[in-house]
Amino acid sequence: MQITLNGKSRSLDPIPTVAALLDSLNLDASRVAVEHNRVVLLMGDFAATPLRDGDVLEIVQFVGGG
Amino acid sequence: MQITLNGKSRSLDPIPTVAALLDSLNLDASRVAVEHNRVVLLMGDFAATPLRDGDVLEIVQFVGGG
Amino acid sequence: MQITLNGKSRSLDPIPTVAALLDSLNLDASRVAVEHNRVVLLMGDFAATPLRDGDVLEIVQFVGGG
Amino acid sequence: MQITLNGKSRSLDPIPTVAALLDSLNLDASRVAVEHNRVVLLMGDFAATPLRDGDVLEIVQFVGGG
Amino acid sequence: MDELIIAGRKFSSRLLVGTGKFASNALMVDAMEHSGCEIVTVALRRVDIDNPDDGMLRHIDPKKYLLLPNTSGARDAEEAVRLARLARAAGCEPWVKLEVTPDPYYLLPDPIETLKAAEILVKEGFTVLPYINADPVLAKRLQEVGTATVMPLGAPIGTNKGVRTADSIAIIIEQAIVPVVVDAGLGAPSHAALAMEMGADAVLVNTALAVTPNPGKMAAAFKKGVEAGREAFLAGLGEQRQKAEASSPLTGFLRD
Amino acid sequence: MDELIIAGRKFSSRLLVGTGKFASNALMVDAMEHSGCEIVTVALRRVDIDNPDDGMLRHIDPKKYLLLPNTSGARDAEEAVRLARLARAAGCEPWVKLEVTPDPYYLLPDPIETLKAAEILVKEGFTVLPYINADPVLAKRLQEVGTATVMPLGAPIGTNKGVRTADSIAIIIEQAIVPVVVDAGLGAPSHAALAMEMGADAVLVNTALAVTPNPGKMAAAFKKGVEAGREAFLAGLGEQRQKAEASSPLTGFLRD
Amino acid sequence: MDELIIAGRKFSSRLLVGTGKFASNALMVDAMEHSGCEIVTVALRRVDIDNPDDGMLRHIDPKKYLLLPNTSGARDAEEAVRLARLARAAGCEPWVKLEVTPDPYYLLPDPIETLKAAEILVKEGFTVLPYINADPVLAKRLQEVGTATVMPLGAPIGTNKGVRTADSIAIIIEQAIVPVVVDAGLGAPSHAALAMEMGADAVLVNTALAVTPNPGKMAAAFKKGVEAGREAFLAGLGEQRQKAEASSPLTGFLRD
Amino acid sequence: MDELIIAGRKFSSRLLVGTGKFASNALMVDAMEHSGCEIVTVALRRVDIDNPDDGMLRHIDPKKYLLLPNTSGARDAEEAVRLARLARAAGCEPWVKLEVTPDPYYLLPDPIETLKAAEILVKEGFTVLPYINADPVLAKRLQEVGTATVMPLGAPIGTNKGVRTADSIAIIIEQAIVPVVVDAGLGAPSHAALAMEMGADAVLVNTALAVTPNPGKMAAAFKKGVEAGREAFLAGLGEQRQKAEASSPLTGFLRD
Repeated sequence: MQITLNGKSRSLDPIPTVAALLDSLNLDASRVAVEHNRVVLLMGDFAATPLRDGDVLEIVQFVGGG
Repeated sequence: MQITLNGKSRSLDPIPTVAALLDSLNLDASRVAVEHNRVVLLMGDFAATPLRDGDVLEIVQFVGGG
Repeated sequence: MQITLNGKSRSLDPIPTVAALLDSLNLDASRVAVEHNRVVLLMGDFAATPLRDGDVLEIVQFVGGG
Repeated sequence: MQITLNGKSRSLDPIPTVAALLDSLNLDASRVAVEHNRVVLLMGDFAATPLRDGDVLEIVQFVGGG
Repeated sequence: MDELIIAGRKFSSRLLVGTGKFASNALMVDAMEHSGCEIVTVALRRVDIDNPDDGMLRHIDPKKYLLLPNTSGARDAEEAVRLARLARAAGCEPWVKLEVTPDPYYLLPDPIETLKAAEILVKEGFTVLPYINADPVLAKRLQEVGTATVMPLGAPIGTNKGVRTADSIAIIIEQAIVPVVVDAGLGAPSHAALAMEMGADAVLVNTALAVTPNPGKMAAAFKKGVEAGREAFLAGLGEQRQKAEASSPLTGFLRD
Repeated sequence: MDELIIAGRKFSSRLLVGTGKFASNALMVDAMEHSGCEIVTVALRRVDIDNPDDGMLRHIDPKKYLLLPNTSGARDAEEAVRLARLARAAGCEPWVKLEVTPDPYYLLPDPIETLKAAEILVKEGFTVLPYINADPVLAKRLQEVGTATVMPLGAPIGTNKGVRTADSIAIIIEQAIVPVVVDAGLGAPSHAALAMEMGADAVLVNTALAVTPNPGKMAAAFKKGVEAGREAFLAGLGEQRQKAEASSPLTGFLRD
Repeated sequence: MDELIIAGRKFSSRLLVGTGKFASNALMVDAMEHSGCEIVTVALRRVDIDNPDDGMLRHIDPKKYLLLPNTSGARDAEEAVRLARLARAAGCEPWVKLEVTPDPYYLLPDPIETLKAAEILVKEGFTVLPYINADPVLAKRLQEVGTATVMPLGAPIGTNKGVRTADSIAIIIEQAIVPVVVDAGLGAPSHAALAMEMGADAVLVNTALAVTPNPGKMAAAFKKGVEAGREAFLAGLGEQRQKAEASSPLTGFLRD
Repeated sequence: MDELIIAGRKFSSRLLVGTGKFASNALMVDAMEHSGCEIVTVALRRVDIDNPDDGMLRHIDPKKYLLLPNTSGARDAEEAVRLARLARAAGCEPWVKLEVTPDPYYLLPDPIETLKAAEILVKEGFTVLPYINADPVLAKRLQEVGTATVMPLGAPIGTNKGVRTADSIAIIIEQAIVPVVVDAGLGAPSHAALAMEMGADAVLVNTALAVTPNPGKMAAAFKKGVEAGREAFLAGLGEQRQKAEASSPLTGFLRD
């Protein structure tokens, strides 16, 4: 499947959910925030949010800032 | 007739037009600007603008300002 | 005898020494400094410094200052 | 003869006067000021001021300054 | 020839003058003339119906001065737009000094309403000169909607404090694509000169001329101050240095 | 007629110009002429015996300008006195800008040596214009020994920082019985205007004119800045205010 | 007990600390601890998918510090709102330091977009702390839409220039109905102290702590500076005077 | 351990306190204690023969505070020397804050008389701390005759104007071989912090503590201000920058 992840297009083997995607990327779901097709997801929704071809995702985390 | 002139209600003997009103007030049409029921009038329209009971008029002129 | 004390002329019954003068004025010798005829006295010298007619004395103390 | 001129020691063929020295140096007497053995000379005195072995001279002129 | 160009119109003077608060029309005219200004601001107010005076306009020669009506008194975009339209209807050219000042104490401009009014007035064909806080981003946005200048304040109106907003005004000037006119707070010729040395294109002065005992003389002084600052800017000012630098030669001294 | 009077001599210009550091004599003269100055400072240095030039003096018309020799380079009173005497012997009138600057980095004046030299030179009949730190008490003492002016610095020589010593200069001006000439550090016309608005009688400028690409243009700008500040001072400047004060009427607005 | 109250929440420290630009997380934590701060700002950025680090968050003890996410990087209201929502989704409390800075050079805030975003975020239940230019009218409007503070800048971010906007900030403080937090440009404890002496409720500092070789020591210095300024404000500062006033008695001297 | 060393004597506090003008001795002591100072200045005045009070000295614990007598009131070197000798005779250690202020209005120091008195007092074995105008050359000369510190003024006594003489004080600090104590004019903790950030070794404060309703609280505030400035100076302050520098990352934003 094709998704756009943090601005870059990527082709992946089919992945069922956002939670699964984070897993596959070795990202700790508790440390990131996810925007799925411009909708911000609560952490609790990662597992329930299906991933589809063409989805656009933003995965962000906190960094130092003023 | 009753009109509101510069914020104050006034009762006048019927006056046909804005131009006539200015006359009756001894105001030089070339020195003032008039807003008639919230519509700004061009000087040329004063004579053609009928005055009706209940009309709201603003008559302003230039003063010193920064 | 006549002396000039802190800028004012004063006539006193004869007084033998600076120490005696301080006594007569109820001034604590340990709290003041004395200039005798333009010479600054050490506290120890008050008793040994004779007072003569016409002497000029300054008796000063510490006050608040910046 | 030996003189000190503007801080440097110089040996010259004998020269009778300050005026003659200026001549020999192609200096316009009207454009400079001269200090002869720490005494400032008036222009009129250049010709009358004999030059002797060991004399110390300062010859200065105006330059731009603030 | 060093000209100020606003909305395609050329001016040789870089000093704009406000006509408020003068003790008499004669003193106002005296200040205008000595200032060498070509643009004067005026305000619009209700005629006093019961005893109208015939106004100050006849004292101002329309051949010598471009009348720049302001929207002073407006507390929001709508009031400002009404005033601008009235001014145009009164026979002025469609130029307006846009002022929206909801705060009666410090008379500081409202960035939101000012931008809103500017958009409307530009669409209606006005040449808009907005009075603003020294806010570089707002200045940019106003230029994007088509204002003919930006007029950042040096200090609140009438305070005579000078260019207290220098850091921000320097940024506005650096980024501007239209003339920058420093307005409000300039209380002395040195303030006007400083604004011009910073690269401002012009300044507007009123209070400093109106409150002095000698408006004409003060106006002449401001004229020179503005020209001095402009000429110095064009000539090229030196940098500030920390260490001193001798203006007389450091060598060739007696002792050396 | 507003004249500057120093030691009984009248001047119509309040701008003194230094002649140091110009890229060429032509540029120096250009600056002098555009400045409108009547007094120019010069320094004394050793003639280069081995290749003498014929000096800059012939470029300065003695009918137009009063030559004011300085004692730059002097590190103590004795050296300053020697230089003053040499200058007089060279045909100058007995006027001297007294500078004693032991510190080679910031070229700041020595108050002790300056006072000492001033006393000697006044006794010898010199008209003494001492360059000093902005020290009101020193300024008073110099006036007591008979100097013709006091010349407090605005900032160290050549720094272009402006009137950094404003508080002290204001006191010097308030207490002065001779003209106060602000010297050193004035880098822009706005600085000169500010000094004059404060009530200074004159200013001296050199570096700001010498380091710009356009000395003549900058000199003209300073001329206007000085005149602007002087005229504003005479006209009477307004106070600084905390609260704003409208320049347009606060009544008679549409909504009222 | 002198507490800072923001949106009903009490803080004993009036120094907020930014976490950007530190050479290491250890130095960042050192600065946080020595500063005594209770609020720290953080930013949101994309995870680097190909080599993710586990972030800086674990270095910040959520029991000791309230995490205040900023919207840095946002160029308009929409981007700022997205970031605020993401921060909340990431588990933060619904507090946000609202920053909208379209200009990449000076990072100055956009008044229009900031107000727009503030309205949206307040409606969504966020506690909004907007970073703004020192614009009193904008500050008022933000308070009217319900922001929890206003955060006017002292000078552009990272410039260390101090409170260059003092005149405007004084007006903002005078008119504020919510805490005023001076943000950006404070480069030294004296700057922070000055802001507090003026009556600011708090200050935010980042660059000054991050760029020094000794963040912990500098943070301790800022802590004292903020407390010094606050205590002086509460104690009551004296007016500035023109004339001197002796601190020692003027009578009773030897000579009198 | 960061100690202030004056004439070989070590102090841990860098805040000197003056004892003048307090509403009561109790408030004076309260200020002294909260300030953490170890040096307090006092003045000498004639005893009022006809109704002597027993003085303020008993309120000051000689074990906790070094008494530093000043020569306030002296108009020339001779009067200053007499006062210093009287103070020593009164049992003080031979330390003296040398003040010679002929001008009764601004109480500014006389550079000539101060240097003269300093030479005499140093020869007589006094530890001399001279109060001076911010004059780098005078400061150097005083150090050459052996003063233990120099005490340049920030602004005239009692004006609360702060460090108006910053440019000159920076030079004095750069060139000093003894501690530089900024004296007079410091009206707020931010002023004291600024002086310390500039590298001053200590500050002396009196009026600001005496005129506030809460001397103790203000003294505590100044203590923190001085420490804040000192610690920041030691930690290393950042430069001022013209362009902004983001404190949040400029990359990795949503849109990139």
